[in-house]
Amino acid sequence: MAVETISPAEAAAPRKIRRESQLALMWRRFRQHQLAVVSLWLVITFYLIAALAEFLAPTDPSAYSARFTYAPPQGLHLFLQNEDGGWSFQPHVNGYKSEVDPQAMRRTFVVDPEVVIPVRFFAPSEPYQLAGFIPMSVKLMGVEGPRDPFYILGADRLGRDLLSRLIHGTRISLSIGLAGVTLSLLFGIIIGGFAGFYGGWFDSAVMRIVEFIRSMPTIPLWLGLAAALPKDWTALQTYFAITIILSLIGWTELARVVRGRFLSLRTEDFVTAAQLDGASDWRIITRHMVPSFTSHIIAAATLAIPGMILAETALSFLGLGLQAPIVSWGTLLQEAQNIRTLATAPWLLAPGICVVVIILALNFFGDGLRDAADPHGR
Amino acid sequence: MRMNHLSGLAGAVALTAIVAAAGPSWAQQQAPMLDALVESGELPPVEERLPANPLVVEPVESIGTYGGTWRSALRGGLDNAWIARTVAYDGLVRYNREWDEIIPNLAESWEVSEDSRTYTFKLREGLKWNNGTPFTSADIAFAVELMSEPSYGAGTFIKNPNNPVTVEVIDETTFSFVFENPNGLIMDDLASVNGFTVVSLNKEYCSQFYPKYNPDAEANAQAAGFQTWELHMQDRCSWATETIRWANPDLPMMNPWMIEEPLTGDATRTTFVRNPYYWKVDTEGNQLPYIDRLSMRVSDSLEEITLMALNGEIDFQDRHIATVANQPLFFDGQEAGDYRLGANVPSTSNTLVLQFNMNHVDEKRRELFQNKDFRIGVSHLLDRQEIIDVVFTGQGEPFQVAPRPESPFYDEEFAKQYTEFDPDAAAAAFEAAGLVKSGDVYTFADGTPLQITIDLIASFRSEWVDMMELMQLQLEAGGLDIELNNIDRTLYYDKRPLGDYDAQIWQGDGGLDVVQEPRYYFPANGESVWAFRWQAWYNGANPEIAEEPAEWARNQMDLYTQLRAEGDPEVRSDLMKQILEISKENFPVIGVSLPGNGYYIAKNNMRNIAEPMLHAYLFPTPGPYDPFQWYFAAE
Amino acid sequence: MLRFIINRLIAMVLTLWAVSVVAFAIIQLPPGDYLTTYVATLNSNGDRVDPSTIEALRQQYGFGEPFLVQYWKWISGIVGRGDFGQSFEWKAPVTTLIWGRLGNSILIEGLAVFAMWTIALPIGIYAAVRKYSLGDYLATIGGFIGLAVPNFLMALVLMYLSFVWFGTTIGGLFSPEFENAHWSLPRIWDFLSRAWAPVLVLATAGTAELIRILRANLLDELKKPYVTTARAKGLPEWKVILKYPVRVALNPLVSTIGWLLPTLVSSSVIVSVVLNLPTAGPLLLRSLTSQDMYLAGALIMLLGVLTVIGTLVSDLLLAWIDPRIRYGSK
Amino acid sequence: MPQIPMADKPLLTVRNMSISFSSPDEADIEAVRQVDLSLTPGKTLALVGESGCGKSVTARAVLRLLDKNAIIPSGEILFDTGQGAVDIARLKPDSLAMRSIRGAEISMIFQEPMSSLSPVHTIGDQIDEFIILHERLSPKQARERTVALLDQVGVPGARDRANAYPFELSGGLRQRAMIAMALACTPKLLIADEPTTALDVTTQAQILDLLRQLQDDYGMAMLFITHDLGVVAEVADEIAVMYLGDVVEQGDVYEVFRRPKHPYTQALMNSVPRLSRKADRKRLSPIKGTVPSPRDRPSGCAFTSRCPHAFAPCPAQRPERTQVSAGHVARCHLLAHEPAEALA
Repeated sequence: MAVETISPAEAAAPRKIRRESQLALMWRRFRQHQLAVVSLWLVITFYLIAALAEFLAPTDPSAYSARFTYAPPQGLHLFLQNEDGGWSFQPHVNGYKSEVDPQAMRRTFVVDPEVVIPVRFFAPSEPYQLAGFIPMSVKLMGVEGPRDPFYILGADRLGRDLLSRLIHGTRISLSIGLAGVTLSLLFGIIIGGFAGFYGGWFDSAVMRIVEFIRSMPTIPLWLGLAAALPKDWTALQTYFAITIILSLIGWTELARVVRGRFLSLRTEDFVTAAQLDGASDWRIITRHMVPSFTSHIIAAATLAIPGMILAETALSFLGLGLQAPIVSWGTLLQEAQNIRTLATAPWLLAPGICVVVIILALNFFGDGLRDAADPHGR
Repeated sequence: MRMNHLSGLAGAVALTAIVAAAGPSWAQQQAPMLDALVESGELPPVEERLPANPLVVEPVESIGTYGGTWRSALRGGLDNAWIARTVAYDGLVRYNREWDEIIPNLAESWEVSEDSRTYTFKLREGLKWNNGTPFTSADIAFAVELMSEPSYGAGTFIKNPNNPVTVEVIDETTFSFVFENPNGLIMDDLASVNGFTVVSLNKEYCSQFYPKYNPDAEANAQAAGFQTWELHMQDRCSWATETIRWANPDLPMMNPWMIEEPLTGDATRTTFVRNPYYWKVDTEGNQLPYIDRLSMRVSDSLEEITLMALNGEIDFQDRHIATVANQPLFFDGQEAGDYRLGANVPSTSNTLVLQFNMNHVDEKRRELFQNKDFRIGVSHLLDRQEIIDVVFTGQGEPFQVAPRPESPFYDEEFAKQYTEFDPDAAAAAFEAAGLVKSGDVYTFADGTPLQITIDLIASFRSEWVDMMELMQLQLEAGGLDIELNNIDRTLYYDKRPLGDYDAQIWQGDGGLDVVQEPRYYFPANGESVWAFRWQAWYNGANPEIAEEPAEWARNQMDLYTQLRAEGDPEVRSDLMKQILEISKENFPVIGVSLPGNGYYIAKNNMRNIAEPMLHAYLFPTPGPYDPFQWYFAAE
Repeated sequence: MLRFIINRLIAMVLTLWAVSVVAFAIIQLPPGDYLTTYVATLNSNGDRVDPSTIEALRQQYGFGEPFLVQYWKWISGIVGRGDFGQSFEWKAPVTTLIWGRLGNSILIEGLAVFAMWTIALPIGIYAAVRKYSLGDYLATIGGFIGLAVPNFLMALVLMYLSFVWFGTTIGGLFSPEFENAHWSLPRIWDFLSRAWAPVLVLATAGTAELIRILRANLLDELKKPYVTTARAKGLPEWKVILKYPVRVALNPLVSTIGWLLPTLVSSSVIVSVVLNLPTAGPLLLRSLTSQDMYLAGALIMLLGVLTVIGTLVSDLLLAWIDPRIRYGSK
Repeated sequence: MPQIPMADKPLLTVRNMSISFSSPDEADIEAVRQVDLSLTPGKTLALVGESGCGKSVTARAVLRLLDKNAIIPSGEILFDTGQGAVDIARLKPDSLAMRSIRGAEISMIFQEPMSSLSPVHTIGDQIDEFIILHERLSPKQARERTVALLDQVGVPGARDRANAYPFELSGGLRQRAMIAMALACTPKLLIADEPTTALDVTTQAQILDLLRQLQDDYGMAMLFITHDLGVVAEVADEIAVMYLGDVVEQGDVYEVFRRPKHPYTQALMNSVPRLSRKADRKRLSPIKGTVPSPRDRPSGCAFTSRCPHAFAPCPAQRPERTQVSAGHVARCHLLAHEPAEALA
């Protein structure tokens, strides 16, 4: 028999298998890009840190101490050498020897290995609300004495714990990237989607606008918009306003990607088929087209986040973005942005390292995702 | 006219005496770089270039040697103030190095009329602009005439609507300022950084841009690409120390150095070279300045300037780089950079002035902020020593907004009142002020919540943010709900007339220049943010928001009005003391700490630099310390 | 080709007009005016200005006309007389301030584009040819470091390290002794010994994107049959790759110059501030913050013009090197 | 001019060649299994099969143009260079020895002339390069050769067309240019990978004529890859039928066409429409099922899953090569086991 009839059950089966295998295929392609896999874990770690900031940060990011301004990193030691020379597990940090040099106007610190300050994991703390709603009263790490120094990564110019500030800054910086991209995505999908689906004058108009915005140097746009923000806004309002400003410029790239995909999908057979079946535009877009390029959108969005994070730091550098007392990587870097810090307190550049790592990770993750989603597309 | 017992006069007489005694025996010397020019006949010999009676300057340490280039840096192309401080501090008169006396400069003597309305100056005989043309009374008259022009945007005392001035030219070297009303502060105006304005224009050169003297001026301006003659004038003959002035090398000057490479908009460096006609000599009759050239790098990057200083590429500078934060860096780098640090004594009385708005538009807040007990309470809640330790590494002492210890007006009680950290006293004071505690925080007596927003501009002083963050925590610990509002400077100014701010902060101006800058002692000017509507009443500006001040403030204003019209320094001083007494009694603003000494950076081979120096704006450090007698010692 | 150029030129003029409106709108956005910021700046430096001066200036500059009137005055001055107006802060015509600095901007940014390509080409090719190899990862990470390190941080660190290691300060474009000298070999050397830092910082910021595009294009092109054809000819592998797929993959890269420019201009603002480059950047930044509106407007406008022209040039370049576009094929 | 070797001496002998593709996270795939082929000068061997059966891979293996993840684990590809045989399978793909064979001794033309020519170089440039590379002529001389070649392959206005870009030419002209390029250095063996598939029927015929004629002129051997049996009949002297990496049947083209022995060959023949009166037409019988992935290939006969005659030994045991008649070989258990159901 040349042609066999196929039962409905069999007809359904291959499609299911096919979809699964497409995801599996994507995952397989993604895994080929080992850098992307490593990056994925890094990104997850960073967002976990952002989510659990209050729990992970040893101290309040604004808690200062006159005695420990510019204290260098203590490092965290896990093992302690006993008197008999053996090693035992005892997480600890070392205290400081410090003196004030009135002529040079500074405190000098030497980490003193003689002074051992034990570190407790899951140390009890003042009660706080994790992520704003989960009441907790335990922190990942802590020291016993309230006046004992605990600066694993060192202290800033007011004797505030850099590690804690870094962890809290992670939350602001990463969420601003995420929120900005979400907004951009919204604009991008709506505008780019309509342009790509309907084409014609609307498409040309949108594309001209996109081209125009992309041909403007961004700094003056940022400057102008940031300077125009109502100045009596609170930190939170400014935060959202900055997000919106970033996404006002960021949406263009995503709109372009979405439009491109729409344009190429519009002529695909399955869309034509759906149109012939009399499906509504909305249904076609949401049921047929959007799912078919979700992976691209995710990849493009991932690749847009680093730009947002960098933009946040750049705006802070220019003194137009978030400002102290808000703690973000940008504001932390702005505080470290001077020769004094480079020369005498280089540990304060740690936020820079975080920026580099997360940006590399997001880029490679996005690249891997894109490669995996569409090995031939761009 | 009688000779007023002006303090400046004694110095003038003394110096004239030296000149008269030593004059004839001098063989006047000039810098070697000028020798060739004199030989070639391009320049007349030094005797002919100097006035008959040059100003003799006593070097700080020793007679210097000629030569060298003084390297420094401007922060961006608009940093004209550094030029004003180094090149341009030359008015009719100047302050002595102790800032307690006004001494002769271009004018060798002056007289004040009995009614303090007419000030008559006698210029040195034979003064010349750097192009060799004579400097006369006519140049002064021209400057005043031009700047009195309503459409011309120049200010200072010349344009004071309350007290217009005219110039009477008596002869080439004698002229009078004639004021409509008595003027007691004019000598300080002339001795300050602003004094340069009246001696900055050469009539011969600048009158060509002035339609009054040149009928084609308007047309020439258009042809040169300017919309009006005023813009053209401003471009060619800018008043005082405006940036644009240093972009025109043709503009004649009376300063120790003259423009060599102009400070144009795209300049990356500006240089000044010695003025061969400079009219000052040292005690051995050597024509000043000692240093041949000034080279100022135009740098937008503070970090670059800092590195240049560390690298020994700056010979003397304090502006911009000598910050608290950089001090350890510069201290450590002294040997490698071959420079030393010298002390700058700031003129400000305080690191931070907390000004509650006594003219708040909200009735309840206005009443609270006007209540002295409330301010006392706030003051007692501040742990000033902790702030000094954390932010200033222990430099400084708790201090109110009062004259500095170096000032003749210093009053320890005024400076120290309510500075001890005392939460109990604070609680008592708040109770007296009518606040009630609900839970941990204070509210108004009727129970409405009290949140106080303090405006600050972080970009001006980085330590303000640090200080305010600590103060916020301290005040909150004492039960006050404080919100910090880091705002843009434009808004900072726009808010003032609106009157809806709770409090703003600024630095403590007027610590040494007590009389000239009394903004915190009574509602004196637009910078008296704590009583903006009262000062509007006093100054007649913004009449729509002006409010009649409280009685004590009105008394102060009356006293200051008298002071302004008083020619006698002793009487002025007494009047000021009365104003300060009222201020101490009413405690209008809250201070934190006395600023520790600042510092300057000078190469080790740079000599004759005073140490320490007073540092202020009106007394434009290092100008009054005579940079023209600084020199580079041979190694 | 001619038609193509004409079309592009018309589009350019429209874009420029839009740029001018936006530029003018941006400088009008912030509240207050130049004089309020002027007073504020003076105060922050411990300097002061007489209130009567401010009053006189306020009258002189005539703030407060409606937007359209101001815009019309401004744009008609520019188009009609090449007059960009007066800089409040510099008290000088804008035209006297900007050209030298724009020239420096173009120089630095041009060098940066050049450096960008020099860095990105080998890395991109290597990464595509050796896809997913250790070398690919290292080269890509190296290329992306530039993107990931915030420009200002990189500039500052470079400046500091150069001080610590070589005992030189590398700010600016010239050492003091060469600042206003005539061009000569030593001056060029002096220039290069300073300009490498900003060029490097600027170049590395864009390199990653170029690498990404080149790698993706090249990966596509490497799969194309003509590569096999070239191999089948017996060409050595490196020649196969360089002459064919790389050559084809370069085309879309050329068009990237156009949209790399805005990014470059933006980052050069920041880098110039840190490294004290006499480019348009710091002037723009300062004029925007001080609300020196005509200066800021002129700079935004001219930077926009530069970008638009850059885009046009890259389009023309693309047409020139890619016969398919030149002959109007799809 | 090429020397014409003796007719009985094969130019290229592929013996027992297998090709595998490796992938980082899966088992290797054997794309071609133990293939034997031989090519003699002046003769054309057609390699026939469905897409993905390994015929292109086999052809590319001869030039070592396979991707990096392809290996030739066993077998040899002996090429007679005139100075003795070289085993191409042992050469490094990018070695000088290999590159001097490519183009000069063996050249190749491809299916899609558009994408097989560089879009950004002129036709002339691409041919010149070839000539300069192997014959070390000056660019000018090379261009003369190019024009002559283009003329020879029937490109009108050859001199102007040499300056044209591929997209400016029609498909037929492009393929002619491609052929000109392949012949530029008078190779001994021409591999034509579906050279006519992308062309319309009339052009197809012209190209085939051209190839035949050129083969006569140059006396070269030709490995012709196609899935079109009609084309095979027109150009081939011998045929090799591939299915899923196996050569299932090979031999003289008339012999195989007349008496196909392998069920797959038979099925292939039946799936080709024959021109006949409507009344006489038989229904075409397409081969049931689809080609399995090489991953799912049984260790025995690859055709088992679709073979109407499959029986016990088929899935597990790979059929041996069985001589059917002189020069006609097939791999099928039916031939060895003489089953009851004799083939028609």
